[in-house]
Amino acid sequence: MSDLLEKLSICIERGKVNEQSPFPPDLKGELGADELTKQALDEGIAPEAILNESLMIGMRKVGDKFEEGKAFIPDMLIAAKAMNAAMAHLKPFFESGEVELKGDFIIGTVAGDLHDIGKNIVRMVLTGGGWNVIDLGTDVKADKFVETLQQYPNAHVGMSALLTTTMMQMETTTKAIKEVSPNTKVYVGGAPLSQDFSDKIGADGYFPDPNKFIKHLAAVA
Amino acid sequence: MSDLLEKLSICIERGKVNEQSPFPPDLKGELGADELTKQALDEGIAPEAILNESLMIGMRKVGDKFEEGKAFIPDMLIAAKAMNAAMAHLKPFFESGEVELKGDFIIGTVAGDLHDIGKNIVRMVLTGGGWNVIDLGTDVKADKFVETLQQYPNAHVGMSALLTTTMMQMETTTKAIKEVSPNTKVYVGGAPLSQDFSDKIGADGYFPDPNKFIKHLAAVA
Amino acid sequence: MKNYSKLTIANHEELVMGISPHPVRCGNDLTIGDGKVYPEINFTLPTMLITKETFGEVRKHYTEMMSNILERSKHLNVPGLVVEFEQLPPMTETPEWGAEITELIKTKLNKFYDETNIPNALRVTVLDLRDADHPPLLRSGEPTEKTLKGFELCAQAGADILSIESVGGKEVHDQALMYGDLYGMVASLGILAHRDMSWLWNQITEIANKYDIISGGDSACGFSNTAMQLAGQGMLPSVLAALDRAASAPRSLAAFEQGAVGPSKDCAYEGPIIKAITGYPISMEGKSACCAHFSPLGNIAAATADLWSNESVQNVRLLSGNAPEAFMELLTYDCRLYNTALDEGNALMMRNMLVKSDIPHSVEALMLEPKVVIEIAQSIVKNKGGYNQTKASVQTAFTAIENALQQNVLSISNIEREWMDKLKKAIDAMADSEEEALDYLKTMYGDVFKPEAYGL
Amino acid sequence: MKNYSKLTIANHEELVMGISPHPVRCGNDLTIGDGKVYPEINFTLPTMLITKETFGEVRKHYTEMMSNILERSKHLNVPGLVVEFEQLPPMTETPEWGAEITELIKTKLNKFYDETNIPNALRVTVLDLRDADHPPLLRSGEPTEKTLKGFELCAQAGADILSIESVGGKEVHDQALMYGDLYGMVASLGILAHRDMSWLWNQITEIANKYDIISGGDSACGFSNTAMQLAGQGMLPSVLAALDRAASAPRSLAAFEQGAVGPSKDCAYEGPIIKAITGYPISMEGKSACCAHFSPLGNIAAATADLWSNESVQNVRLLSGNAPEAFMELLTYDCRLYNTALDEGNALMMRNMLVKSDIPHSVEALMLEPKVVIEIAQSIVKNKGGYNQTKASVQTAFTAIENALQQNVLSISNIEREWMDKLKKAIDAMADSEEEALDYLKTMYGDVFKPEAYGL
Ligand code: B12
Ligand code: B12
Repeated sequence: MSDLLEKLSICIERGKVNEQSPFPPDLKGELGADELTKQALDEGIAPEAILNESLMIGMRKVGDKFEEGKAFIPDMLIAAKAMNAAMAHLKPFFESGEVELKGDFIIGTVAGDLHDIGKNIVRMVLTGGGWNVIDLGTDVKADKFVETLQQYPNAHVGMSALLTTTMMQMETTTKAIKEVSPNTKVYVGGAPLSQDFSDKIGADGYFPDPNKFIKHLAAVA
Repeated sequence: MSDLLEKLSICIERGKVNEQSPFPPDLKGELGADELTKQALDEGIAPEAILNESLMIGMRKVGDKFEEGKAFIPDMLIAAKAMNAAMAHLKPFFESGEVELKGDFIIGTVAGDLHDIGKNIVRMVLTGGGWNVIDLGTDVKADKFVETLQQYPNAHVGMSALLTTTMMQMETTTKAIKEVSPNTKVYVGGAPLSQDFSDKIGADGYFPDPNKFIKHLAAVA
Repeated sequence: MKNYSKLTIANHEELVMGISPHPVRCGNDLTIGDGKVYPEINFTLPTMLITKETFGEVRKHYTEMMSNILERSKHLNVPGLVVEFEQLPPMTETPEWGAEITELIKTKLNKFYDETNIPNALRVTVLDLRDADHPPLLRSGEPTEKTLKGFELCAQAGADILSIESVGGKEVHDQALMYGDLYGMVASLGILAHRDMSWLWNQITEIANKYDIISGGDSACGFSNTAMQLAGQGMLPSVLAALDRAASAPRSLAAFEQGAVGPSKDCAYEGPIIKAITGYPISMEGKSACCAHFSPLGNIAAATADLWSNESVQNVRLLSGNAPEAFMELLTYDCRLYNTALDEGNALMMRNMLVKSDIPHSVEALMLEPKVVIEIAQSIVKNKGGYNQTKASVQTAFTAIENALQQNVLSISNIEREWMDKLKKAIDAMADSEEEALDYLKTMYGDVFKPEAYGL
Repeated sequence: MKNYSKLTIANHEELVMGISPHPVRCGNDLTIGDGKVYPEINFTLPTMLITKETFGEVRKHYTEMMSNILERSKHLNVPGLVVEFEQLPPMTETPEWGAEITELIKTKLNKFYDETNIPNALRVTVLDLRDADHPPLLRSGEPTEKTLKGFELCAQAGADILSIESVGGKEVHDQALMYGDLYGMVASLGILAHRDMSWLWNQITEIANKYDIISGGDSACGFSNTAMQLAGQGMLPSVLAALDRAASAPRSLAAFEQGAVGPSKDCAYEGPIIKAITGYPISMEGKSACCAHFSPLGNIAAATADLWSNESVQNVRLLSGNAPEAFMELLTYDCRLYNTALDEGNALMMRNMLVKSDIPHSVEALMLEPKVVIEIAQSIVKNKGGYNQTKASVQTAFTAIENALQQNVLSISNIEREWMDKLKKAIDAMADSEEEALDYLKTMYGDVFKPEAYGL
C-alpha cells in the first residue's frame, strides 16, 4: 500500500489522533489520523481503500496485540479515538452509500442491569472492526431494542447482563425481537452466562470474548 | 391399652425380637415381639388393634427418638426386626384383607445407580410406618417400575438417585409411569436432587427426610 | 466530623487478623475484632427475575439459604457469624421488598441465637441506585430518595450493620480507568467520590444512630475491584489496578470520618489501610470467595481480617448440598485455623505466611502487605483533603512497587514495566491543588458528570 | 508381596504435609512428596445422561473443564498439579469411553506442560463395577472383566496413576454398619475386603508395571466415608464412624503390600496411617471439598497431605466462572499457604494448628491426630493378617478416644457415650482367630456374600 496509507494505519495503531495531540510522545508534532485521512482523500485515494487498506489494518494490529496480551484496553481506546477522527472524513461516503460498513449492530445492557464495562468493550471492538454500532446504554427494556430494530432492520442485536436476576430479561427481549423479526440474530454475553443459557433462551450465541465474537460475525456474514 | 399390648409395643421400640434374642441385654430371657403377638392373637385381641395400638406405636416411638437425635439407624433397624417378627403372625389377616396396611409403596434406585443406603432407610421408615414396601433394589430400569406397578396398581412409587448422571433416569421413569397410570404418585430423593428438579421432571415431590416424607404421605392419604 | 491525623495502629506487627483496637459490638451479642475471626456469609438468588409474581419464590430462596447456613453453623459450632444481605436492584427499587427480606433473615437469626447462644449479626447492604441517571444527580431525585429510604426501612426491619457500595465519582472513574488515565482516577476518587462519600455517610450514620445500630462502611468495589477484575482478564495493567487500590483508601475513609465504625465491607480491599488508620474492624474476602470472583489476593486478604467472607454465591445445588451451606462450612474452617493461631499466640506468624504466600505472584497483593499498608496509611494521615491524601497514597504505593521490583520480591511483565514509566510520568504531572485537579476533570470528563451533584 | 513389620515414619513429628520418605515421580516431571503440597483437582459432569447420543456433550464438558482448570493453574502459577479423572459408571461399562476421555485429558496435560513447564500428572480412577451382582462374584464375571479392562485401556490411553474405590467386602460391611455391628464391620474389612484388595491390587500393579506407570492406591470410601456421612447426618454414632476409620487402614494397606506406591486416593482418610507405615505420599481432601461433601475433618485432613483435593465438583456455572476453575483456585491458594510454611520451616507448626483447630469438635477428627495415627499404625505393623491388624487398630483407636474424653480434649453427647459402652463390649467379644470371625460373618451375613468370591 502507499506510504500515506501505511503512515495512516500506524497513526491508528498507535492512537495518534491529530497533529496537536501530545500522545504518543514519540510522534509529537507529526501529522495524525485526522490530517492524513483528509490528505489521502485529497490525493484521490478511494475511501474504500482508506478504510480497508489502512484504518482497519491499524485497528486489527492493536486488536491482535490485545489478544496476545501485548496491549491493554487503553491502547485500543486511543486507537479507536484516532479511528473516529479518520472516520469523520469518510462519513459522507458512508451516508451516500458509496462505501459500506460491515453492517449495523445494536447493543445494550438489559433492563435492571447497569453493568456496562463489558458491553462497552464489545462496542469498541465492533466499531474498530468496521461495524456501525448503535449503543442503547444500560437498563435497556425489550421494547427499546425492538423499536431501534425498526430503524435498523438488518442489524444484529447484542445484549449484556451481569446479574443472575437480569439474565432472564434476555429471554423476554429475545422473544420480543424474534417475534417481530425472526431472522434477526441475537447474541448475548456477560460473566454469569453460558452457551447453555443462550440455547435455552433461544438466542443465536454466547461469546465470552469480543475478539472471537467479531471473528464469528465475519465468518457467518 | 392392655398391659399385653403395652409390653408388646415396648418390645418393638427396644427391638426385642423373641425370647431367645440376647438383645437388649436388660430384657434377656423375657418374652419378645414374636411370642407376645401370638399370645395377643390367642387372647382374641383384634389384629387391627395389635397393629395400630401396639406395633405402630412402638415403631413411632423409635422414629420420634430418631428425629430428636436420641436414636440411630441401628435402633430403628432392630425395632424393624421385632416388627417383622410380629407381622409374621398378622400376615394371614392382611392376605384375607381383614386388616389393611397403609398401602403399597414401590421403591428402588434408578438405572445405572447402585447407591442404596438412602433408599434402604426410606424403606425401613415406610415399613415401620405401616406401608407394604416392594423394594426393587438398585439399578432399576423404567420398565421394571412400570411392570411392578401392574401388580400393585394403587401403589405410590419412590425413586432414589445419587449420581448427577443417573438423575435424568428419573425423568424417563416418571414419564413412563405417568403414561400408563397418570394418577400414580411418583416421589424422588437422593442427595443431589432438589424440589426444583422434581418439578422439572414432573414428579410429585422431593423429600430429603424420610420422616417428613411419611408425614406427607399420611397428610395426602 | 472525625479527623484522622495519626494512625491508630502504627506498628505493622500489631496489624493482625481478628484484633482491632476498637471492636464493634452488635446484633445478638457479637463483638467483632475482639480476638477472633468470624465468618461473614453472603448469598444471592440463582438465575431468576424478581417481580411481584416471583416474590414468593424469592422468599423461599432466602428462607432455604438461611436454614441451610444456620444448620451448618450449628453443626460446626461456629463461634459467631455475620450474615450479609446484599440487595439486588429491585429490592431497593421497591424498598419494602428489601425490608421484608431483612426482617425474614433477622427473625431467623434471633431464633438461632435463642436456641444456640451463638452470637450473630445481620449486615444489610443497600443498593446504590443513584447512578441510574446519566450523568447522576446523586444528591437529589427519585433514585436518591429510594436509596436512603432503603436504609431507613431496613434499619427498622432489623438490620444490625448498614453498608453500601456507593457510586459517587464512578461515572468519571470508569472513563479514566478505561483510558488508563491515572490522574483522572486519582482526581475522581479524591475529589468527587470523596465528597459524595462524606455527604452520603453523614446521613447513613444519622439513620444508624436513630435506630441504635451500626454504621458499617463502604467499598470502592466499583472502582478498584473493577480495575482488579479487568487486570485479571488481561485488559488493564496490574500495576494500574494496584495503584487504584491505594487510591481508593481516602475515599472509603470518608465514611469513618462521618461516623462509620466498621466492620468495613468484605469487598473493600482498602480495608487494611482503614484498619491501620481508624482501628476499626474490617471484613475481607479472598480464596474462599472463589465462588464470586477470581482473585490475586486469595491468602493475603485474610492477613488482617476480622471477618472472613465469601462475597456472594448463588443458591445452586452442589454435590454436598446447596452452595451457600457449602461456603459457610469453608469459611468456618478457615476461621477455625486463624483462631487457633490467635489462641496459640501464632497470629503474627500465620499472618506473615499468608502474606508471603501471595506477594511473589502479584503486584496487587503487595498493596495489602502490612508494612506497605502502614506506609500508605501514614501518607494519608499526613495529608489533608481527599485529593492530596489520594495523590499521596498513590505516590507511596508507586514507590513501594518500585522497591519491591528492585529487591526482586516480585516481578512483572515487560508491558507492565513500560506502564510503570507511563504511570511515573502521570504521577509527576498531577497538580498540587485540588482546584487544578478539578479543572482537569472538567475539561477531560465534563460531559459525564455534574459538579452540582457533588455540591461544587 | 511386601510385608510391613515396622513403621517408615515412627516419629509423629516427621509425619507432616508435603514430605514423604518415598516420593513418587510420575507424569510430566511431577514428584509427589518432595517437600511441596500440590493440588489434585477433580471434577464431574453436571446433571445429564451418558449415552452414545450425549457423548459429544460429555466430550465438550471435559474439554471445557480442562481448559478452565489449566487456564487458572497458569494464571496462578501453580507449582504443579494432579488431575483426577474419576470415572462414572457408563465409562467403565464401556471401557472405550473411559479410555477416550483419559486420552483427551492427557493430551491437554502434555500440551500444557510443553507450554508452561508446570509439572503435572493424570490419575484415572476406574469404577469398580463388581458389586452389580448380588451377591457379587468379584473374581469372575463380566463386571470383573470390564473393570480390569478399564484399567488396561486407560493405562494405554495415558493414565499416569491408577486408582479405584474397590468394593470387596462392602456388601457385608453395609449391613453390619447399619446394625452398628462393630464386630461385623471389623471382620468384613479385615477378612473379606482385605482378601479382595490383595487379589485386585496384585493385578492393578501388574498392569501399571506393564505400562510403566504408577500403581496408586485405593480408598475405603464405600466403607468409612459412608459411615462418616451417616454420622454427619445423625444417623449413626460418630464414635462408630471413628472406629470404622481406624478399621479401614489394614484393608487399604493391602494395596501397598501388593505394590501400590501412592499417592493414595483423596477420599481415603486412612491415608495418614498408610503414610506412617509405608512412607508413600498421600492425597487428602477437607474443607476445600465442601463442593463434594460436608466434613468434620476440614482442616486436619491437610495436616499430613502430599496432594490436596476437592474430591469432585460438577461443571456448573458460578458467579466467578465454572465451578471446577473456582475450586482449582481454592486448592492452589491452600497449597500456597502450606508450601510457604514448608519453605519457612514452619510446616510442623502449621500442621499442629490444623490439627488443633478440628480436634475439639469431632471424635472422627481424633483419628487423624498424628500421635494417634502413629499409635494405630504401630498396632497394625505389630500384628499379622488382615483380621488381627484390623481388630488391633480398632482397639487402639478406642483407647485413644477414651483417653481424649478423660482429658477433655473433646466431648461427646450422652447417646454417644452409651454407644462407647456398647462398642467396648463388642470389641471384647471379638474372636481371636480369623476362622472364628469368618464363622461369625457366615452365620450373621451368610445370605449377602459368597465365600468363593474371596477365594474362601
Ligand atoms: C464492576 C462490577 C460492578 C460495578 C459496575 C461498573 C460498571 N460500570 O459496569 C458496580 C460497582 C456499579 C457494580 C454494581 C453492582 N454489582 Co457488580 N460487579 C462488578 C464486577 C466486579 C466486574 C464486572 C465487570 O465489569 N467485569 C469486567 C468485564 C469486562 O467483563 P464482562 O462484563 O463479563 O464482559 C466481558 C464478557 O462477558 C463479554 N461480554 C459482555 N457482554 C457482552 C455482550 C455480547 C453481545 C458479547 C458478544 C459479549 C459480551 O465481553 C466482555 C469483555 O471480555 C462483577 C464481578 C464478576 N465476577 O463479574 C460484579 C458482579 C457482577 N456484581 C454483582 C452485584 C451483586 C452488584 C450489585 C447488586 C452490588 C450491590 N449490592 O451494590 C450492583 C448492581 C448494580 C446494577 N443495578 O446493575 C454480583 C452479581 C451477583 C448476582 N446475583 O448476579 C457480581 C458477580 C459480584 C459478586 N461476585 O457478587 N458491579
Ligand atoms: C456411600 C457412597 C458411595 C457408596 C455407596 C454404598 C451404597 N451401598 O449405597 C459407594 C462406595 C459404593 C459409592 C460408589 C460410587 N459413588 Co458414591 N457416594 C457415597 C456417598 C459418600 C454417601 C451417599 C450416602 O449413602 N449418603 C447417606 C444417605 C442416607 O443419604 P441419601 O442417599 O442422600 O439418602 C437420604 C435422602 O436423600 C433421602 N432419600 C434418598 N433416596 C430417597 C428416595 C425417596 C423416594 C425419598 C422420599 C427420599 C430419599 O432419604 C435418605 C435418608 O435421609 C456420596 C457422597 C454424598 N455427598 O452424597 C458419594 C457420591 C454420591 N458418590 C459419587 C461417586 C462419583 C460414586 C462413584 C462413581 C465413585 C467411583 N468412581 O467409584 C461410584 C458409583 C457407583 C454406582 N454405580 O452408583 C459422587 C457422585 C458424583 C456425581 N457425579 O454425581 C458422590 C457425591 C461423592 C462425591 N462427592 O464425589 N458411593
